[in-house]
This record gives sequence, structure tokens and C-alpha cells, in this order.
Amino acid sequence: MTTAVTEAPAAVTLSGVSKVYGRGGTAVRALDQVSLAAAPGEFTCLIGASGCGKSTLLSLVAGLDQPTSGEIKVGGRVALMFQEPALFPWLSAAANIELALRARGVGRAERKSRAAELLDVVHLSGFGGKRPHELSGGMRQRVALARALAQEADVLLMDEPFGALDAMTRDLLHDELDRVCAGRNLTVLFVTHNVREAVRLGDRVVLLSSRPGRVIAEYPVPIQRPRRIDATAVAELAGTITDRLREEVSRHGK
Amino acid sequence: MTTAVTEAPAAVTLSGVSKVYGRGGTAVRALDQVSLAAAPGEFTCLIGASGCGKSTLLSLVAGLDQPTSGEIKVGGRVALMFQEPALFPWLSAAANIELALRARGVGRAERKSRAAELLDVVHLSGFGGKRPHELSGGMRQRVALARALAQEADVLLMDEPFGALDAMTRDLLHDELDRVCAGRNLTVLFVTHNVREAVRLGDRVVLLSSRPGRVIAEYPVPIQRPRRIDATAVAELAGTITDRLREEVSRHGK
Amino acid sequence: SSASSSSSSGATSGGATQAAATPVTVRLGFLANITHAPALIALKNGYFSKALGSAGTVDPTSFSSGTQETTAILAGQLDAAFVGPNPAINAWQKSGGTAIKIVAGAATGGASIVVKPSITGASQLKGQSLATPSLGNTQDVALRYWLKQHGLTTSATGGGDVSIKPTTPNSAAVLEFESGQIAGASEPAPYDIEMVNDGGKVLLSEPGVTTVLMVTQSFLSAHPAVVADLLKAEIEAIDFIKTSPAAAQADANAELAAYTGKPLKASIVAASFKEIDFTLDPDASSLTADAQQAVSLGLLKPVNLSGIFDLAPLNALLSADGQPQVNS
Amino acid sequence: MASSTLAGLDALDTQEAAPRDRRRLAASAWAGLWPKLAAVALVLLAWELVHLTGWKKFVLPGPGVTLSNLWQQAQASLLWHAIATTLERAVIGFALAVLIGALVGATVSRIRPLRAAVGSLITGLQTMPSIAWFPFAIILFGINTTAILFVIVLGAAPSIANGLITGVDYTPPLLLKAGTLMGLRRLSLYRHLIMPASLPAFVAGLKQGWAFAWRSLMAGELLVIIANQPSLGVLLSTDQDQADMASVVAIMIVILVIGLCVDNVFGMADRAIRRRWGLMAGSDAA
Amino acid sequence: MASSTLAGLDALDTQEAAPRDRRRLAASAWAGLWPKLAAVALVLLAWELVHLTGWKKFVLPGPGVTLSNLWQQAQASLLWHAIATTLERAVIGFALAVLIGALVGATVSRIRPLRAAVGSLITGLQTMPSIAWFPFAIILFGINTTAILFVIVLGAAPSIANGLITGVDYTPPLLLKAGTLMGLRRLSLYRHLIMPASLPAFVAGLKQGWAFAWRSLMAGELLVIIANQPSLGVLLSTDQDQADMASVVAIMIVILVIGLCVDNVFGMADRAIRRRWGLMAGSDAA
Ligand SMILES: Nc1ncnc2c1ncn2[C@@H]1O[C@H](COP(=O)(O)OP(=O)(O)OP(=O)(O)O)[C@@H](O)[C@H]1O
Ligand SMILES: Nc1ncnc2c1ncn2[C@@H]1O[C@H](COP(=O)(O)OP(=O)(O)OP(=O)(O)O)[C@@H](O)[C@H]1O
Ligand SMILES: [Mg+2]
Ligand SMILES: [Mg+2]
Repeated sequence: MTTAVTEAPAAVTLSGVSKVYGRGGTAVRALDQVSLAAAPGEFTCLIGASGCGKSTLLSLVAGLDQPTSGEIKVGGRVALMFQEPALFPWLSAAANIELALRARGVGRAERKSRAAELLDVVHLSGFGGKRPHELSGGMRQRVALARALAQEADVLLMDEPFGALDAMTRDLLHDELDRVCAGRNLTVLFVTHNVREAVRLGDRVVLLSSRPGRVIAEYPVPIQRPRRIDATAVAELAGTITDRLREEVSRHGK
Repeated sequence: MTTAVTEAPAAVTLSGVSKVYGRGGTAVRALDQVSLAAAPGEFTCLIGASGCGKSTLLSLVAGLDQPTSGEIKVGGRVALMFQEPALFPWLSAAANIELALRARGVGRAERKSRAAELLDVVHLSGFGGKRPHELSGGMRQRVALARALAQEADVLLMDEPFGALDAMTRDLLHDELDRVCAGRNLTVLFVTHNVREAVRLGDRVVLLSSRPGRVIAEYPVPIQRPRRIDATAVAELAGTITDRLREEVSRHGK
Repeated sequence: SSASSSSSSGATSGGATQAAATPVTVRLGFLANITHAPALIALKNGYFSKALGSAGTVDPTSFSSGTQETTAILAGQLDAAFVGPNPAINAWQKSGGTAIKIVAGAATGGASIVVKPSITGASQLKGQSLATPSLGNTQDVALRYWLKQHGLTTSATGGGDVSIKPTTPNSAAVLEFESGQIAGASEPAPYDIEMVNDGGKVLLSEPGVTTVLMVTQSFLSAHPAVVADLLKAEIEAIDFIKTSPAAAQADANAELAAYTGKPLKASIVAASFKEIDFTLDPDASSLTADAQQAVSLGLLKPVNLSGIFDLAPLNALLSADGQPQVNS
Repeated sequence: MASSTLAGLDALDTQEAAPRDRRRLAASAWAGLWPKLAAVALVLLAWELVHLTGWKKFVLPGPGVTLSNLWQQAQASLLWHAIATTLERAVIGFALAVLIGALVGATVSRIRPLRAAVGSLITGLQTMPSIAWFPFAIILFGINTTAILFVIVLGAAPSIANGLITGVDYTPPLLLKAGTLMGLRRLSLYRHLIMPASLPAFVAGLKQGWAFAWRSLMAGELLVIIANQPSLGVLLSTDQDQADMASVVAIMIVILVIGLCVDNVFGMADRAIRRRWGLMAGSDAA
Repeated sequence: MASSTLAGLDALDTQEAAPRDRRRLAASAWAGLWPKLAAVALVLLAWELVHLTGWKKFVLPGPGVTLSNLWQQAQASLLWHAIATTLERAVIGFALAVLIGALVGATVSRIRPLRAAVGSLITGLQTMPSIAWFPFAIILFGINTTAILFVIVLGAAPSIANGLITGVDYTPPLLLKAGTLMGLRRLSLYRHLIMPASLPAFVAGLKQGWAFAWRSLMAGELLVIIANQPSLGVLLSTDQDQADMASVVAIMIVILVIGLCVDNVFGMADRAIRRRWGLMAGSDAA
């Protein structure tokens, strides 16, 4: 796992990573020879069709599963925001966040105030006392985001973090995320279905092909920050990427 | 619950419906005096900020919960596609769909073929044998859609059904949904965060205010079908609605 | 089905002739226990079937406690049973004297108080703990009464001068004695023998009846001839014990093994047979004495035992055989 | 339409939508009470009817005799003393069993070779009848309360350990992954994630463990009889020995009532968990 | 980095990533076996050591004597006969208990007044020692195998019912809602939704039920002693009666081994469920 020697001190390196689930006739090849490197502090967005292996890729990077072949190197601590909220149902929203702080060794008093701060970041102040089942879908997702931020990892993996949010809330959180990334040298792998969102946030957009996932194109995003999602430059690049994606889909069949 | 006499034979009628969760100091007013009627065969899209009570509204209409005050009338059988996939983990994708058919009394042989057909509709043929945990997030959502369609209800309630799907797959499913609705006199209540999607699909778009949810505006969609999500007319109306939404959010706080 | 056959024929108080017409199944209870040797030997050697002939068959059931036999006989699940005197008294008392009759004895003696060798008299038992099989059973009453006679008090809850611990199963008492946790115990054979083998000393060989044969009154009145046949078989078994003790011991042990899986050590059986007097005499006086002792110790509600014995059938057989009569 | 859809769910709820006022509260208390009272009345009626037919009348006492027997016993101190002794032993033994069972369960579920080695042994031990342990109890501890506690612990600890192991096994892998990635390790992973996640199964295990503890205790009490310290196990067996069925049934009623009370405690814990987790439909209604 | 993150999870998995070839398969079988062998060896060693010190040597047999005793018993037919008798009773009794327990559990968990009325009673019954039922078994069934089965059912059915009720209580409300809206009603709701959803808790209940059944059986076998039909319960008590501690321990080993085998059956069922539900990490690896 750690034998590969890469020239650049990339925060995340995947070299020829494949992942096959199951075996025999029903085996599913989720990833096929994916090579990808993210420099420290880089914000990489991953885009691909449903079921192309994006979540699989993140879980491999997080070390939750082993690749069938290929190598993965990760420099630093990893936090993963799952596609589902994955909150602990027996803890309130605030306690969920506090637990992440506690695991990092943050003291009791500071935990309280940090959790309140983070709830504020995701626009949920006042909901700290609610349990996950008392929150709406989008609220749960935001608590999960706050929890992921609380881990203050070096590498942040995010799996469709804003999928269940309305456009306004999402825009606000885009700004917050920008702020967090600028403050620390955070490496982000960000999965989304929203091409504009990818362009709005990313330093680079990586396109994955449909099953099995393979890197088919990479687009650096040269647009100056701060960006707005409805900016023309964003729309233009998003259009280019969408066209490429559409082409890929039509080639690969539905 | 069934005392209200409405003049038009609406498929779904809500009159002055409020819903309060919990009580005392921590009570949350999720819906406030919502009145809404959907004619048989009408496709109504609901749009609102995260946590404004959309899911609550659907679960009240489905009869899964009782309103704190107000009345709800529903004509016909109801199917609800939850915000989470809510698939049965012990059944394969196909078996999940077949169970819905079975509950309707469809015979064994027909169940098999209908399930295969529905899997095809959601572009998942070949995945019928997989269990939910072997599917990606977007795939699960599509199986849930197939299962909801299998119920052949008179009123179909859908809670962000396409939130976890990439643009291409979503477009394909929009077309499928159009086809299904045209074929039967299906009344649909459709929750989404994507204003364009709402305009693409709906006969009418209803805007809900932030907590507590209240109807603040209704937009009929006069655009000729078949529609395309990137058509100018769709983009225009979506722009209008988004502006109104933005205004609402900015008035209601951060 | 056997229940109905016996009780329905009980309505017509017929004699041996009628019983011969419809074969009767005698549901017979006993304990898989050395003190029930006459039953074991009669079963092993087919004495019951021989005596009954075409009149019927015996359906034997082995129990692990006399209380269960009492329950079964009162519930109409048994017609006859070899039991200890206490369960018999219980069956009599619970039914207000309507359910059973004792028709014969089977064994007397065969229980003793065994203590540590250092103890030589009752006075040394003060402050010690002794085990018994269960509160109010024959050995329990005997021990308490003996202590009382020697001026030592006991109580049902284990208090008093000497602490009495009813201990189930009996083997636990043996183990407790062996590991030095009690000073002794009042136990029936073969447990008292085992304690002696473990270095204990017999302080008192308890006299008195140990096993009797009781039958239900309805069965007795319906099938007197069949009851006589049961008695014949028992007489034959006891004769066999008297005439060829070694063979009788082997037979009893073999039958015991059929129920418990494993035979006892031959030496233990021999020692037990030596200690027990197998006799048809139910020792009526000891039974009433036993009951009176229990009453005086507060372990039994006062009970009128007159009429509990019906020894006429036995005496008829004995006199026909030219043997001395037993009295109640 | 909508309300008919609810009928099925309704029957599954354990709690009605929370009442809005006092009258509703009383109504809900009554809703919990009347079925119990009805059940007791029904049982008594059936019992009395059977008794009136005279069926097995020598061995089956009627409800009248039994209840007056129970009443008399309740007047005297013996029964209360016995209940106190037995309950004290049960509580101490159960507490020990919980401690040991939880420790063993946590250790075994966590360390793979240990689980392979002794995992199955836990159920094996559970199937060992209490009576088999008597010789060891006597040899190791002598005739004192410790011997009883030994029998209780051997009876109850396995279920408690098994409950915990089941809970650990059924901890959702997603939460486990989330916890590990958060940096929860070893003890803190246990304390903050696995323990709470397995709480429902653990409580179920505790409930079963209590039953095992109690039954082992009933058997074990026959082993250790302490002067002037009556216990329910001894009372039950003495009454049986003396064929005093009215007293036997009276003691059984006492045991049943204690069992009911304990079940209610576990039931409360269970409902608290379910409410907390949002597993109880209707609990969120205004 | 990443691999260290896994260490915690790894220890929790019950199954390694599926081996890719024969050698790996053998290795995984070995991984399951060696801890068991090591545990047995360790116990024997400790036992022998205790024995060598001569501690309580009159009552505690050494492993040598015990194992040779077991070996001798295994040569004769008695032990096998006893095992066969006892196992047959256990299986029949358990099957009956499962039937009755599942029926009662399904009914009680579904009908609210019934649950309020008799829900707690189930645990109450569970705490009733087997010995208390003996008189009733005799009164109702006489002295035959039915009486034993009665005792087994009363011992085991409550846990099975309780397991099912727990399972029903912990059925995720979301799935319940989905099922009801689909139109699943009454029986079909049970069959297609609640039963499968409560399967894990039900299996846990079955496991506990087996332990209760077995222990009740061990006690109940003393109730009905049939000529030339030895049973483990009777053998155990006979050996105790005869103070034959080597045989006692030998029979205990037999009981333990049967318990282990049964646990393995339940373990397999449990793993099958968890694999099916995707609750077993590592099960999806290639
Ligand atoms: N545990 C598993 N067992 C078997 N197959 C799996 C498993 N997890 C994922 N897969 C398969 O791997 C493929 C990729 O899944 P993955 O979840 O990575 O997709 P994704 O790109 O995240 O899709 P989505 O956008 O829908 O979330 C899918 O075909 C899925 O069926
Ligand atoms: N079971 C519950 N108990 C308490 N409060 C609840 C419960 N369910 C929802 N709420 C509250 O009701 C409000 C509306 O929730 P709802 O799920 O209807 O929102 P939503 O519009 O669907 O949001 P989203 O777009 O994020 O899914 C939220 O403030 C939420 O906290
Ligand atoms: Mg995914
Ligand atoms: Mg929602």
C-alpha cells in the first residue's frame, strides 16, 4: 500500500486502482485502472454517472475498503462525509458534532462552543438539541457536513454533500466551504452531480466514465475566486463539461 | 378528517393544515395553515427551503401522520416515494419491486415481467438481483422510484426523487415520468430543490416559505409538452421563481 | 385411556371374576431408589405379570420424588404406588381420607444420622449444621425429634441449637459432608452409606417405616383381586430377598440401573440391604408416631390417620400362606 | 382513505399520540390498565369455573383458597422476609452477572481469536443446567451466599454477553465506518459508538439474563439454606414437598408478580431507547 | 495512514476479505480452528496444574481420569442412547416452543390491548423455575414425555416470543410506513415485512430459547424416568448421586459440546442474515 514512490508530495495519489465487487458471474467492476493525484490544498471535483464508482473511490481513499489492484497513498488524516448522513441516532445534532471533536481530543468546554459555531456555519443554530430523526433530510446532511468539518482532517472527502439542499442554502454553504478551504491547507475530493457546483467550487473537475469508472477527462478551472454559481464563466465551463459528459453517456448507452 | 365538502372533485385537498412537532419550548411548527388542492391528473411541484415542511406535508397527505389542525382529503390510493430510498434490505432490487406488485394482488408470472419492465424504465436492467447495499446511492433511489411506480396508485407523492442522480440519468427519467403520467390519470405531488426540474415536469409550481411552511406563491406552467429542461421557456420561468424564492429567503433571515 | 378403564369399572363394585373379564392396567408408581427394592425386584423378575396373569398388566412409572407420586395419585394418574410414609400421609390428608389406603409395608429402617467421627453424642451437635433431604420428610422429622429428645432445639428456618439444612439433591449433602461444610446429615440409604464410606460415623440408625404400598380407594374397591395380585408379587419379592439376598441385591441393582443408567456399587447395595429391613409390615405404630412427631415439631398440621391402613387383603394372603398377621 | 391506511400502523404503535390534556392522560393510563385487569379477571373466572367442576380437586386448589392463602402469608413476616432475601440475592447476583457478562461480551466481540476460541462456549455454558454447577459451588465456596451468586452468574452472564455480542454484530457498518474515520479507537469506539448502538440488543440480553439469573437462583437457593433466612426458592420447594398446592400456587403468583415488575423496568428502558432513537411511531406527535 | 485507519474496523469484522485461493481458504479455516484448539489446550493445562497441586483432590477429578472416563463412556452404548433420547426431546420440545412462541409473539406484538394485558406476563413466565411446573405437568399430562415437553415449552416459548416482540418493536418505522403504504396488510405485512425485519432479534431469541429449552429439559428429565431409556439429565443426576465426579464432568463436557454445536447452527443462521443484509463488513470483497 505504501511502496509507491511518487515524485510530487501529493496529498492523495491513486495509481492504477481497480475495484471489483463480488466475484464470478455477478461480479461488478466498479473502478478500472483509475490514476489520480491531488496536490495538498487542491479542491478536486469528481463527476460521473450514477453507479460509476465515485463513492467507491472515496471509500478506498478513506481506507474503508481495499482496492482489488493498484495503490493508494494518502498523506494526512482523512475525513469522509458519506452520501447518507450517517449520524448517530442516539445523539443530538450538537452531540454528534461534539463527538467528532472529542475524538480529536478537544476539551469539554471548547467542544460546546466549537459545536455551536459549526452548527452556525451550516445554518442550523437552534437545532443542536434535536435528534437526527427530528431533522429534515437537508438538515441531517448539514449536520453531517458540520461533523466532517469538526474533524479538521488534512484530506476531506465529500460525497454529494449538498444533494438534498435547496439552491439558496447550497449557495450559502458554498461560500462557507470556500472560507474553510482558504483558511487551512485542506485537500478536498468532492463528488457531485451538479456540474455548475463542481465548477463553482473546484480547482479541477475530473470526469469519470460510466461503469466501470475510468478517468476520461480532467478540466482545470481557471476562474478567479470568489466565484458565483450563476457567473457566465462558470456556466460556460459547465456547459463544455456537460457536453463532454453527454457524449460519453450516449456512447456508453443509457 | 372527511367532513369537508369541497366543490371540485380534487384528488388531494389540504385546508388550513398545520403541523407542530413536539410541544412546549422545543416544539417546532413545521406547517402553518397550508391550503392546497390538486386536481385529478395534475402534476404539482413543491419547492421550498430545507426544513420548511415539504416532507411533512407529503407524509400528512399519505396519512402516515395526523395534522395538528386542518383537514386533508385524498381521493384514491396513495403511493409515496420517501426522501430516503426506504428499500427492504433483505430483498433484492427486483424483489422489492415485486413485493409492491404482490401487495396489489398481481400474479406471480406477471410480477416477474412487470418488475423487469420497471427496472428497465429506471435504467437498471441487469441489477435486479442485487441487494440494496450492493447498489450505489443513485441506483437505490431509482429502485425506490420503480417500486413507487409499481404501486400504480392514483396519487403519487415524490420526495426529491432525482436528488442523487446525474443530469443525464435524470433527464431520461423525466421523460419516463412524463410518459407514465400521460398514460394514466395520475395526480402527482413532487418535491424538489431544482427549480428547473419543477418547471420541466409540473403543471404548477407551489412555493413554500421557510419554517413554518406556508404557501407563498403558485406558478402555473403554461409551457407546451414535451418540454426540455434546457429549453429557454423553462429557464425563464425557473429564473422568475428562483428570484421570488431568493427574495423570500432573504426576508426570512440569513 | 387406562384411567377411564379403571375408574369406569370402579362404578360396578365387582369382584375378581369381573376383573378377569376385562383386563386391567395397573398404573404403578415407585422411586428408582434402593429403599424400593421389593418393587424393583418384582418388576425385574416379572412377579407382577405372573401374579396378575390374565387379570391385567402393570404399567410401572419411576419417579424421582415421593411428592410427585402423591401429586400423580391425587390427580388420578396412578392406581398404586410404593412411597415413603410422608407422601402417603400427605395424600391421605389432602384428600380428607378419601383417596388412598396403605395396603402393605415394603421396608423399614434404612436411614441414619451420620456425623463426623469426632462427634460422639447429641450434645456435641450444638451449634453445628446438619443436612436432611427436605423439610418435614421422614429423616428430617426423625433428626429433629431425636435432637428435641436430647434437649436441642431446631427451627423450620434453620435456627435453634442445631441448624438443620434441608438440602436438594441428597448428593449435595454428601458432598457438603465430604468437604467438611456440615457436621453430618440424616439421610436414607444409600447416601448414609456413602457418608460412612467418606469417614462418617453412624450416630443413630433411625427405626421406623421407610416404604409402603398405597393404592387408590377407588381402585381397591373396584379391583380387590388385582390389589391382592400386587401384594402376592410383593410377597414373592420380599421372600426372594430373604432367601437369596445376593441374587436379590443384583436384581434390584440391575433394575435400578435400567432407570438411572448406572448401577450402584455392589458394596453399597449390600450395605444398604443390611441396613434396611424389607418387610410387609407397614409398622403402623411408627407411622403414626412419625406423624405425631412431625405435628409436635410444627411441621405437619394435626391429622387423623385412623383408617389409613387397609391390611385385610394382605392378612388374607398371609394367613392363607400360614404366616403371622400384621396389624394396623 | 388516508385514515384507513393508518389502521395497520396504529396497531403496531405502543403509544398513542400523546394526549393533549389531563383527561386524555387518564384515558391512556386506563388504556394500559384495563387489559391487565381484564386478563386477571378472566384468568380468575376460568380458574374458578374449572375448580367448580371439581376437576383434580385434591391437587388443584381453587382461586379462593389460593388467594386467601396468599393473603394470610402476606400478613405474616415469613413471606416478606423470603422475598427480601431472594430479591437481594437476585439483584447482587444479577449485578455481578451484568458486570462479568458485559466485560466478557465486550472483550470477546472485539478480539477475533478470542471470539473464535470462546464465542460458541458462551452458548454452551448457557445450556449447562444450574444443578451441574452445584458440586463446584459447594467445593469452591462452601455453603454460603457466594455459592448462590456463583450459580447465578454462571446462569445469567452468558445471556448478557450474548446480547452484547449480537448488538455489536448488528451495529450498522456505516456508523462503524463513520466512527473509525472520526478517530474513535478502542475504548472510546466502544464507549461512544458500539455500546450505544448495541443498546437495544443489550437490553434484550439483560432481560433474558434476568430470567436466567432468577431461575438459577430458585435452584441455587435449595443449596444454601441459612438459618432464619427464608427464601422464595426454599418456600416453593418446601410447599411442594408437603404437597401444599395452595401455597405453591401462592408463591408462584408472587414470583410472577416480581417478574412482571422487573419486566416493566426493562420495558421502560426499552421504550426510552426507542423514543430516543426515533423508533417509536407516534412519539413525536404534538 | 489509510491502513492504520482500518485496524479498528478489522478487529470487528467476523470474516476476513474472502480468500482468493485454496491456500487462503485453508488459512482461514485454520484461523477459525487454532484459537479453539488453543483454548482447549489451555483449559486442560490449567486443570492438570490445579490437579497436580492436589487441591480438593477427593472431589475434583483430574483431566486424565475425566477424559478416559469420557472415552470409556463413548465406547459403550449408554451415553449415545442418552444423547439420542435427550436430543430428540430437545428438538421436539424446541420445535413446539418455536411454534407456540412465534404465534404468541406475533399475536401479542400486534394487538395492543393483548400486549398491555399479557406482554409483561411473558417475562414473568420466563422467570418461573421449571420445578414450579412439575406438579402441573404431572396433573395435566401424567408421567410421560408430554410432561417433559410441557416443561420445555413453558421454559422456551417466552424467550422466543420476547425475541419476536423485540424484533417487531425495532422494525424501522420508515420501512413499516413504506410497507403499509404499499398496501401490505395484516398477515402479508407480517410475512413480508415485520418477520424479515425482526429476523435478527428473532434468531437471538431462538438462541436464548434453546438454552432455556435445554435447561428445562435437564430438569424435566428427572420428572419422567423411563426404563431402559437413559437421558443426559438422568445420567447427570445419577452420577451426582453416586458422587462419581469424573462422570459428572464427562457429562458436562458432552452437554457443552452439544451446546457448542447448536451455537454453531445459530451462528450460521446469523451470519447468513448479516451477509444478506449487508451488515457484514468484508463480505463484499472480491
Ligand atoms: N458493497 C457492494 N457490493 C457490491 N457491489 C457494489 C457495492 N458497492 C457498490 N457496488 C457497485 O459498484 C458500482 C459503483 O457504486 P458506487 O456507489 O461507487 O457508485 P457512485 O458513483 O457513488 O453512484 P451514485 O452517484 O449513484 O452514488 C455500482 O454498480 C454498485 O452496484
Ligand atoms: N419527527 C419529527 N420530530 C420533530 N421535528 C420534526 C420531525 N420531522 C420533522 N421535524 C421538523 O419539521 C420541520 C420540517 O421538516 P421536513 O422534513 O418536513 O422538511 P423538508 O421541507 O422536507 O426539508 P428538506 O428539504 O431538508 O428535506 C423541520 O424543522 C424538522 O426539524
Ligand atoms: Mg455514490
Ligand atoms: Mg424533506
